Amino acid sequence: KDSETYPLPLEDYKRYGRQMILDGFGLQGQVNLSHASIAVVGAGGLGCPVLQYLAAAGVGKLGIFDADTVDISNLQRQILHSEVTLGMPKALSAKEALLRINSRLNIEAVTEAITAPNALSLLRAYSLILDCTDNVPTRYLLSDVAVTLGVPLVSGAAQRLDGQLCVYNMVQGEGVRGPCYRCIFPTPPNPTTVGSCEELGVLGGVTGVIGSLQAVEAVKILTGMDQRPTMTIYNALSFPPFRSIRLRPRREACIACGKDATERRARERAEGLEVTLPAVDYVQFCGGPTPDW
Amino acid sequence: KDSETYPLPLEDYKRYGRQMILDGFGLQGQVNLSHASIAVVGAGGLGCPVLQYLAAAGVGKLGIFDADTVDISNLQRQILHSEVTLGMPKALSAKEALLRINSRLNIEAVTEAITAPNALSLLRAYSLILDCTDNVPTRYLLSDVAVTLGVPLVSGAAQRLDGQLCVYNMVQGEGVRGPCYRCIFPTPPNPTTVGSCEELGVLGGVTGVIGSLQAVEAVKILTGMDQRPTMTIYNALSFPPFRSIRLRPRREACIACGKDATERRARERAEGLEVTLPAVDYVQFCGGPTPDW
Amino acid sequence: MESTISIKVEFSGGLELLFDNKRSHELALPAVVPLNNDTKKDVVVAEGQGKPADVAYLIAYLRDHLLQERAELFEEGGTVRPGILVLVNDTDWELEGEGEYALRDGDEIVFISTLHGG
Amino acid sequence: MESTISIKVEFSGGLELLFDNKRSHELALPAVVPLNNDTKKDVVVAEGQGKPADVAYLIAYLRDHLLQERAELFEEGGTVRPGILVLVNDTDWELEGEGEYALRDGDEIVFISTLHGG
Ligand SMILES: [Zn+2]
Ligand SMILES: [Zn+2]
Repeated sequence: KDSETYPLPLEDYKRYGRQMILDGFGLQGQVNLSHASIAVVGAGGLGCPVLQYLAAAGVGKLGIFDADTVDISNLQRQILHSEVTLGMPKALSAKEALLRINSRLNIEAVTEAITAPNALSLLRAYSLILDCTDNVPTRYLLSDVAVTLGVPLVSGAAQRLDGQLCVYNMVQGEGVRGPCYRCIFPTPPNPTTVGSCEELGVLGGVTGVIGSLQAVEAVKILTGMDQRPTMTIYNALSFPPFRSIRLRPRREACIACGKDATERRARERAEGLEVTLPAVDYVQFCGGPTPDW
Repeated sequence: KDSETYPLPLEDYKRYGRQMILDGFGLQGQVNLSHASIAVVGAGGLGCPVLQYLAAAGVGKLGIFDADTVDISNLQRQILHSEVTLGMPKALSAKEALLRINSRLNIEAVTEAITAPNALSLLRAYSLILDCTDNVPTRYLLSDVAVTLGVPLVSGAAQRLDGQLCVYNMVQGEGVRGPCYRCIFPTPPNPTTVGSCEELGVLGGVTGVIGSLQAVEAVKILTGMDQRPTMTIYNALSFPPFRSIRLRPRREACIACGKDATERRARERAEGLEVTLPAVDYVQFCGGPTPDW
Repeated sequence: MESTISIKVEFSGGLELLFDNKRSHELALPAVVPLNNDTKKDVVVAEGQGKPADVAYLIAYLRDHLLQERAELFEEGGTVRPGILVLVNDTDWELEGEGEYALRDGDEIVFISTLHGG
Repeated sequence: MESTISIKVEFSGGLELLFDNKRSHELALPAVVPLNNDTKKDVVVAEGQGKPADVAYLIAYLRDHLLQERAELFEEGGTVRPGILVLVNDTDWELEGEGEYALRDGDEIVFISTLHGG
């Protein structure tokens, strides 16, 4: 009967009051969060703070996607994992930690790797995707999935003392969406130009900054706060440490979100076919198998 | 015998390797962290991410100072506390969570409020102070303590969708220190102009951004990476969302760090007296008792 | 001379709530203003009796023309109230002469209320 | 005409490692450069045979004069390698004409290597 009268359980007004009184958030913002489903791909340095803040904020459903297990070298920054969960799949270790924060969470923990054949079916149920991954092929794949499913992609990256944040495929108004990852980076970098966190290192606080920013962007999108396609870059030693950039519009020729691809998907839908990703071998396209992260 | 040969336990090379390979960090940086003692005042929205990242990074000793207990309205952002620790002192709840991340931590959890009479003795053992508090009198008090003890103060603040970060009393080179909080804000604001998180609200991710930045600044200071007296301000809805400002030098007339005060402290030291804080009634100076946060 | 200068004003840290909840404002100010910072639109500055528009004038102008309510939350005794930091083109205004900084066309002035929450 | 222009160049995302680990560089470039982006110091641009120094020239200049090693990590086929984003005064260079953007005195050009770590 309460659920007929109140759009939220009564205790939620107390629990989430500090954010519900924010301008532009309000009761409707909290209702939106409680109905939202967010896929967080990667439960590592970025995924941990992202998951933590989304869980605390009362997001209805969280998907945690990670095929790795917890290693001692992760604990310097991956703050949902612990000495006790060493060796456990990260998705399960993170789930355990999140349920401590918020026992009412609905969490889907997926320990299978996201690949081109399974990506659409694994991610179809989510209204927002957060890219917290650590490799080039998966970044292109998630961008294509976001475009195909028509959902925004909040992308974070961190290495050394550097971090980057960008929202791709963002609704700009009536049928207009911002650029996808491929619009900005049509050609993947040569793998020999790409270092890994293992080779290059990363400072934990830097992943905390970028992951927290991703969580803020996710909340902004779900509550309908103002949003423009910008990229923010951070370096802990630069002055100024942050720069924000307005991005180009989407590219008409983009193989993922451009005119031809959009028409192909419309055709597939009209014919009742399953909508498909661009025909790309992600691993080969990115120059070979994923390096060891 | 190992400790004679290696400056760190062998397992630490694996655990902290991702940060030890960073330029300007290295083995010496990790050794510095392992010998450092950091006081984190406030285990709330800012203190939680700060503590988390400093604990994960392997800081030798962490002091957690908070006189509050965990309330349900904290859980929307204070991610070290949980439904299980409701009603527990925040300092103890945070300690429990940190020991899960890093069982080797040396933690002093203090549930007594920091006040002018006890501040110097409570904080004397720390080489760095992080201000994660939520009220004006304590912010002035911590600044005066940092100046009196000659340690830097990494100050964070967050309200609504806004955050601020500043490092005060920072070593600039041979005997030169940056400004203190009083140099920038010699007169405290009238309490009627100051809102609280309870009245104004705050988004959890915003506290995560600022707290993570505080942790990064602390690591930069302890490892001797480049540092200048700047302030960074953040608003989740602005473009650009971040601005960084170069601050004025310290004020000669500052009652805490200026010429007269510095001479007074030198005199007290020379005479073997206990060094004292400026003679200020912090609560009255700030116009009355702390509002209800 | 009737020339004006255009500047950008930003409010942050909650001050925007006093200014119609708008963080960013573009303003055109008279290039020369009265010494006493009288901001009335029809005030005439006699030859040799004016000064270039400066930050002190801007503060008076914002109080008189843009502030929606409770002037004491922004201005006090001809300057900003305690707890507000002013930036002139992203530099602490103390390094630029505070209220006496003469505004130039295209300048950006930011008013930041210091935050206390944690 | 022997005039030069001064610009600021920043490297980010790890690119600074290729440039002596320095993020910030101040450069003076000839105002007019050869059409083929020949960056040799003593090259003479014949009347009517040059162009204003542009970002394409800057990329060639950085490769020829500042890069410490492994040019393929920065430049490829007359432009930046895939995975590098260029900003002209904090705007995506695609909005400014990419390599053909004619540099102006005081411009700031930023080269950012996209990061992949998480
Ligand atoms: Zn695209
Ligand atoms: Zn001072």
